[in-house]
Amino acid sequence: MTLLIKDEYPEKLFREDGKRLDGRDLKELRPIKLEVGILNNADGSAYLEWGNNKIFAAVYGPREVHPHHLAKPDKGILRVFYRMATFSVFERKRPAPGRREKEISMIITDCLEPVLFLELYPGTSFEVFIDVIEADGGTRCASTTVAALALADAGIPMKSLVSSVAVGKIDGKIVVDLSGIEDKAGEADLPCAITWFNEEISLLQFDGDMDLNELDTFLKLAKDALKEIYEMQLNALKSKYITIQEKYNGGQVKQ
Amino acid sequence: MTLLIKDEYPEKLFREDGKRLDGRDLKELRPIKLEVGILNNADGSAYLEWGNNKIFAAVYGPREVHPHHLAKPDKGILRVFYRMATFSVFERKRPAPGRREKEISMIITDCLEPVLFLELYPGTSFEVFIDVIEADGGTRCASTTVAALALADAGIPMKSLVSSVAVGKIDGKIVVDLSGIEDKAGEADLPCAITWFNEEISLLQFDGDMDLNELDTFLKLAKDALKEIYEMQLNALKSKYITIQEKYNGGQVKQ
Amino acid sequence: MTLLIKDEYPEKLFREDGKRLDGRDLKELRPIKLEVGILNNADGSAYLEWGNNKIFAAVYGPREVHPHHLAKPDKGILRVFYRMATFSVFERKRPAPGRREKEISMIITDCLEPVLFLELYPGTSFEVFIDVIEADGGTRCASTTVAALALADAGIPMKSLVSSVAVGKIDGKIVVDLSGIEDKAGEADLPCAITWFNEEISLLQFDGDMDLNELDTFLKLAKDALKEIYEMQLNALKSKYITIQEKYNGGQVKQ
Amino acid sequence: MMSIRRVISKIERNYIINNLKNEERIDGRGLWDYREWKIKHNLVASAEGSADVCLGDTRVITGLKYEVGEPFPDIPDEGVCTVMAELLPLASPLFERGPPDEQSIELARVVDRGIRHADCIQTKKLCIKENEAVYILFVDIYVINYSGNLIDAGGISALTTLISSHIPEGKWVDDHVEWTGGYITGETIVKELPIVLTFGKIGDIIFIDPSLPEELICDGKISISVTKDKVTSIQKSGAATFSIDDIQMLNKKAMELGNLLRDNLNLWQYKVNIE
Amino acid sequence: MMSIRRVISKIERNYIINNLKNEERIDGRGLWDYREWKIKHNLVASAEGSADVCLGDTRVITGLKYEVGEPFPDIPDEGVCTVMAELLPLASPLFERGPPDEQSIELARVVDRGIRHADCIQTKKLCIKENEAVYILFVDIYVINYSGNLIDAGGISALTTLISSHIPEGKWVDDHVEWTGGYITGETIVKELPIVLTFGKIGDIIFIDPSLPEELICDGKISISVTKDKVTSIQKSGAATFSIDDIQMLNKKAMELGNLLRDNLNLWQYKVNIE
Amino acid sequence: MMSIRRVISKIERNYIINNLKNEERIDGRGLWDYREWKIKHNLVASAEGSADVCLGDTRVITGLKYEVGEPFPDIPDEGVCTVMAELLPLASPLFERGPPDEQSIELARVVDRGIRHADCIQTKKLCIKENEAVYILFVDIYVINYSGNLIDAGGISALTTLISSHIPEGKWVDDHVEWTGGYITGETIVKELPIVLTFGKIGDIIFIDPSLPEELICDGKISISVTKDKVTSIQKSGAATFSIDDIQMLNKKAMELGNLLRDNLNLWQYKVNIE
Repeated sequence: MTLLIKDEYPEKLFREDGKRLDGRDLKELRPIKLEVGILNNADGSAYLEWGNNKIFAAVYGPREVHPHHLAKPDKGILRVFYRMATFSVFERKRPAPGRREKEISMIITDCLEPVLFLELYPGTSFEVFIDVIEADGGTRCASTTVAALALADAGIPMKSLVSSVAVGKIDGKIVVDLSGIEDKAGEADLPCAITWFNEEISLLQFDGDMDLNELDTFLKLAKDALKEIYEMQLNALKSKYITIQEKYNGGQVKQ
Repeated sequence: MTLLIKDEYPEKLFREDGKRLDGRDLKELRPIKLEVGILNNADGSAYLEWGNNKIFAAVYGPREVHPHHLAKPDKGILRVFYRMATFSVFERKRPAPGRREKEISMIITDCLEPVLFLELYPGTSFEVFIDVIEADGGTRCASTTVAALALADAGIPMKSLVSSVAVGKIDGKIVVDLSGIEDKAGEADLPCAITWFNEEISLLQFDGDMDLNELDTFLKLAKDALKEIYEMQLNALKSKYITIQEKYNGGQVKQ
Repeated sequence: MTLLIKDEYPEKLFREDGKRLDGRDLKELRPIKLEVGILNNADGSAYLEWGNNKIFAAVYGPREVHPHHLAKPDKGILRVFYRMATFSVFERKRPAPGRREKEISMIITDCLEPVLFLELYPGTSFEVFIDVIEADGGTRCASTTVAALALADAGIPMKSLVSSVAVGKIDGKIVVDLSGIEDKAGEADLPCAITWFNEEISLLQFDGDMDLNELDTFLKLAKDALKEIYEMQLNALKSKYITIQEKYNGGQVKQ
Repeated sequence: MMSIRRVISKIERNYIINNLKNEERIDGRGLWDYREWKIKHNLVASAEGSADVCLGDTRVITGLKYEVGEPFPDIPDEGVCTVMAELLPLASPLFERGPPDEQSIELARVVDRGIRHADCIQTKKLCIKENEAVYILFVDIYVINYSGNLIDAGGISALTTLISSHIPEGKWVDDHVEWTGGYITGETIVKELPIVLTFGKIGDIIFIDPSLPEELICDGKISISVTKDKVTSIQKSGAATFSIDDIQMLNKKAMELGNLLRDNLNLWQYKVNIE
Repeated sequence: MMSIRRVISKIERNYIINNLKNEERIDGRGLWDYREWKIKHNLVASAEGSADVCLGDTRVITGLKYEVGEPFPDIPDEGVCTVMAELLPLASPLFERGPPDEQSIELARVVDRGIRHADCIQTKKLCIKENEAVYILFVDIYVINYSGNLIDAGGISALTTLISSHIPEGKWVDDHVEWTGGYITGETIVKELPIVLTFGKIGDIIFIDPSLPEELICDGKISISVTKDKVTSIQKSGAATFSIDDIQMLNKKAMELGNLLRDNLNLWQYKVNIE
Repeated sequence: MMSIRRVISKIERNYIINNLKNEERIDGRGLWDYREWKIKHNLVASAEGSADVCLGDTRVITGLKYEVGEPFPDIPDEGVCTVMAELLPLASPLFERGPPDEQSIELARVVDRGIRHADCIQTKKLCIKENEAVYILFVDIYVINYSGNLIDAGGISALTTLISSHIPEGKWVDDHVEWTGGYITGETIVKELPIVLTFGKIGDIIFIDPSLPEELICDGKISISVTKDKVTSIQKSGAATFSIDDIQMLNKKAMELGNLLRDNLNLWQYKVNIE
């Protein structure tokens, strides 16, 4: 276990062997672990570990809207509440939700809404609660990815899943899936998400300093990484249904 | 008039003659003064002085619930709002109600509710406002005691009165009714309340370090003190009705 | 452009030639510029420059009351929201509205309400938003003056306009329309407003140290200044209608 | 108890107004009479000054606390006094829980301004060491029972609290405050005794010290603070308007009745002596 | 999943109560049995101590952060430990978004008091330099899934977090803190292991560790914190009343079951060794 | 005035969309045309920089204030610039009173990020003394009239404000800041001029600078900040999705139109000269 006392960044983000500090290649994702259906009170839920990110997502809905005046007569509403635990980051976060959390909540809402059929649920709401237990770079992408799984777990009709990843530039090189240190010490960061039903981009943010060619490269790299993540999401959903199937067969033993 | 400049505590809590610093014996209560019906806007009210504690209580209800969504279709609700004046303590309290005030409000609610017939008042609320003008140890017990009187003064049907007192340990000895200084400099404090209709404990909190035998002693001592307080409450109610009676006769002079 | 680094006040508030620091005579108003109908989303609006004061006012209404419970069954309600921009004063104001802003909002509400026929609009509200972009003494008077114009621009029936000005005492002399510096460094300040339909005072505040004769003088001076301001308000309204008239003729060119 | 929950009925309203037209009040007072004052002082041992003031059925308890802090840079040798007011929900079904509303802000501000501009508090006496340490006084007003005219009750309550105050005396030693063991009392802190007087207006009739039913139906009020020979603060509130003649008359009336009340209440009796 | 959205039905209520009358629970436990405990420690790398505790389906994740600050003047050589709790809306449809409500305040307070009064945290070990610098520990409890009895789960969770803690060691050099490169761990910080045990009461029947349906219909609860041979904290909540005999019995029961649980959980296994 | 209170009717919606399909806008613009810009600078004497920017009927007033504070420990020689935005209820019946909502947070963040990542503000020039004193700039944006596309208007407004800024120059003497009497102006503080351009998407059609009716019916927007040859920030919002081809096209378009707008507006004309 390494513990930094100051939140310091290394001078170089590549090792002498050309690998990234955590041993990854340029296009390599951090280890990702996905589980669905892990919280039994929610209508749908999922848990994710992505590098050191640890994130829970739960979905409640369709249900009544509180406060009432937010309800829309012609469609359901999607509300996303992204929150970070106080101990999820190096400096203790204040307990009350801050502006950054509200902003990310809005961005994830905008990102997930295109895959839902909200017009089928007038007057109701879907609420997605995302709680980050540990944050390590790319939490908005990881949160989007796990929230999409929780929606699927809730059995809510969806046009497709949504997958999300960040691409960035560190020490002059374009890499996939920035870690916390790479995010803070790097030059640029482009989180994006894809809605698979139309293969279009539904989340896109960028901060950095990039010419047009570099941005094109970013987007191409992102698409490859998003495909990998999509496979993992599908596997997580499958393995849940396999588990359920096994349980069910278990109930009907030896027929 | 003594004025401590720092909020300092004495080293010893007993005098050489074995009495407590304010001259009391181990089982002796501080002077208590109770008055009912002293605020004419409220449906019921009471005022208490208990040592240096000075506390007003007022009851409004049964009345409409604000906000509406708190109302319960099958029973009335009891809400207690315990507040301390900024100048009621040594260090000026911030004007907004703090967590401690909310916690004590909840504890007193739980303590008073068993004596009410809330099921007779569906959809309404009883609100008890308790305002501490000066605090000197045992405010939650004093507040419970005076709030029970205010409820009675409001003419709300009750199974019985509720009485409350704290027992504690100071300088190794078990004593009744800790003063402010004894509370802060002592070793243990057990506020409790009794609902007389079933002679059971409806408020119980304890912080300290006590073995089982000592706790048994605490509870026995408490019961004796609670009886004394109960008598005073009954007298306060009686003297109000005597006063009213006198006034009434006064209106019908010399028949 | 003069920039004070500290918010310092001059020792003397009169120049050697007997004029005030900004060159005005005792009874002279600062330059005032009034425009109506400058914001196209509002039902009525006006803009004012008065010395360095720069203030927008907009009126919405009659419209539904939010929150509902504020609505009155027998009359409309007037709500005024006076706010200052963070950069409108020397020391950056905190963004959230403070007590002073709430107090001034209430005072302006009380001042404008007498000229409205609120009893004709049961269950609705008129909302007046006043935003001070730059403040330079007398903002409450300037705000009242511009808000009255915005109400008139909204076509809301009014008994009359309302005009407002402050009179004060600086370096021992009574003067009209205190500037920011005069307000801060002077001895007394009496903002007042007049409802022209009954020629009575509908806003009156005073802080200072004045005997009865001096106060009488204040009020007399104020009345003269208020008449001047009234003329300017009427001209502003007229020139708007002239402009509209011209536009309209413009639409019917050469008939 | 008069029910203040319902809107005052038309009949009641007319009754009040008809009485006023005859220069009479429903509680028997004349137009310029205060209700009865009752004052207790120094009742709260945890406060460095306190007062319990009744004006008729209106009751207000005020306490003073202090802190030692740095002075404002532009007045490096003056202490600070702030006034806060809270309308306790216990005091009336008309008061709601929650953060200070407009009415409590107004109460605090009018009382504060009455004191501030009247040479009442000797802020220079509240300086321990220029630029370094001054007293910050908190005068906190709690309304215990509401039966009209909180401002005048609050004003007398704040003044009595200040007069009864007794603050540990500090002196500056090296770079910090040490306590001398003595006290600074209201006698040192308070100079002028400004009185705030509130007049109600219903229709064309103006009167002092509105009782609750009068306050609930009145068109507006005006509060005037006076020292012996000066007006120090005026605040009009509510949707009434006042003619300039009315205001001149009321300023005079306030001075007159203020002097009377100051004499009658004899607030200096509430100062505290500490050996 | 048992639906906790609807009010528990009469039938279900009676079913629970009838079982309890036979000293049985709907999940098959006896009156004095806990549900199964599962504990993971030190799972959050960004925290200086953490725990993931399941008690049946109730799940609580707790983390520890620290700051270095000035000590309180009256305890110049002691650090501070505060407990916060948040009932995440993710954990139950019964939880609402917004600032801490009464239930979360109660959870934090009861856990905090259990720790505070039991000689659990060695606050003097959290002092870097008397009067100058001490550690301030934040033990923040997040409820991830709510299925009854948050207090006992929260208590074990807070304790495991403290035991697993590892805080950079500072020393005072000249006038500031320098890091030695070593760590202060739970072994140094924690002494006693107080256990908080919560009993529910429905009608006349008392039982330990209420599950969600039991908690939703119970008249009241009592939480008792115990060390090996002392009771250190008691908190009654809800509208139930308890006879004095009941309380004496429960104190004894808490001591007995607390010792059993302390042995079974063997929390010291969760301490962290850093060379 | 177009009523923005009612939901845009189906008919109106179709009218807008049909126009767009023919590459026309309801106000006569082409897909890639901005509405008219009007800029006034330095209009607020109490601010150390200000701008009044109209984009069609959208109007935004921005002002700059400064404080001197300690730098962040990790950037001891850099000042700080923060952006706040408030959607005044005066500006539209769609805006409500209250704390900043999502829309105002988004406006502030997008403008802020456009500036922050573009080498726009020379934060090292905002350092008075390393580790001790830096300038903290507050760029506060107030929306005065809302008629669509606040972000682009806000961006130009913030930039003009910074260019027009004039902050008293301080130097470090002994252990405090002294004013030299000179000023640091926008010429020193601002280097790059990043332009933020917002594109709306309705169905398959993308266009620049949505007017109010377009904004109310659009599926989503994308805001792209550009310097002369770099993209420095992208933010997609709303429920639209964009193909990768679209995004590449828009990046190119933003660069092209950004350079055009930068030339046309010639913002350096708004710098302030102080002798």
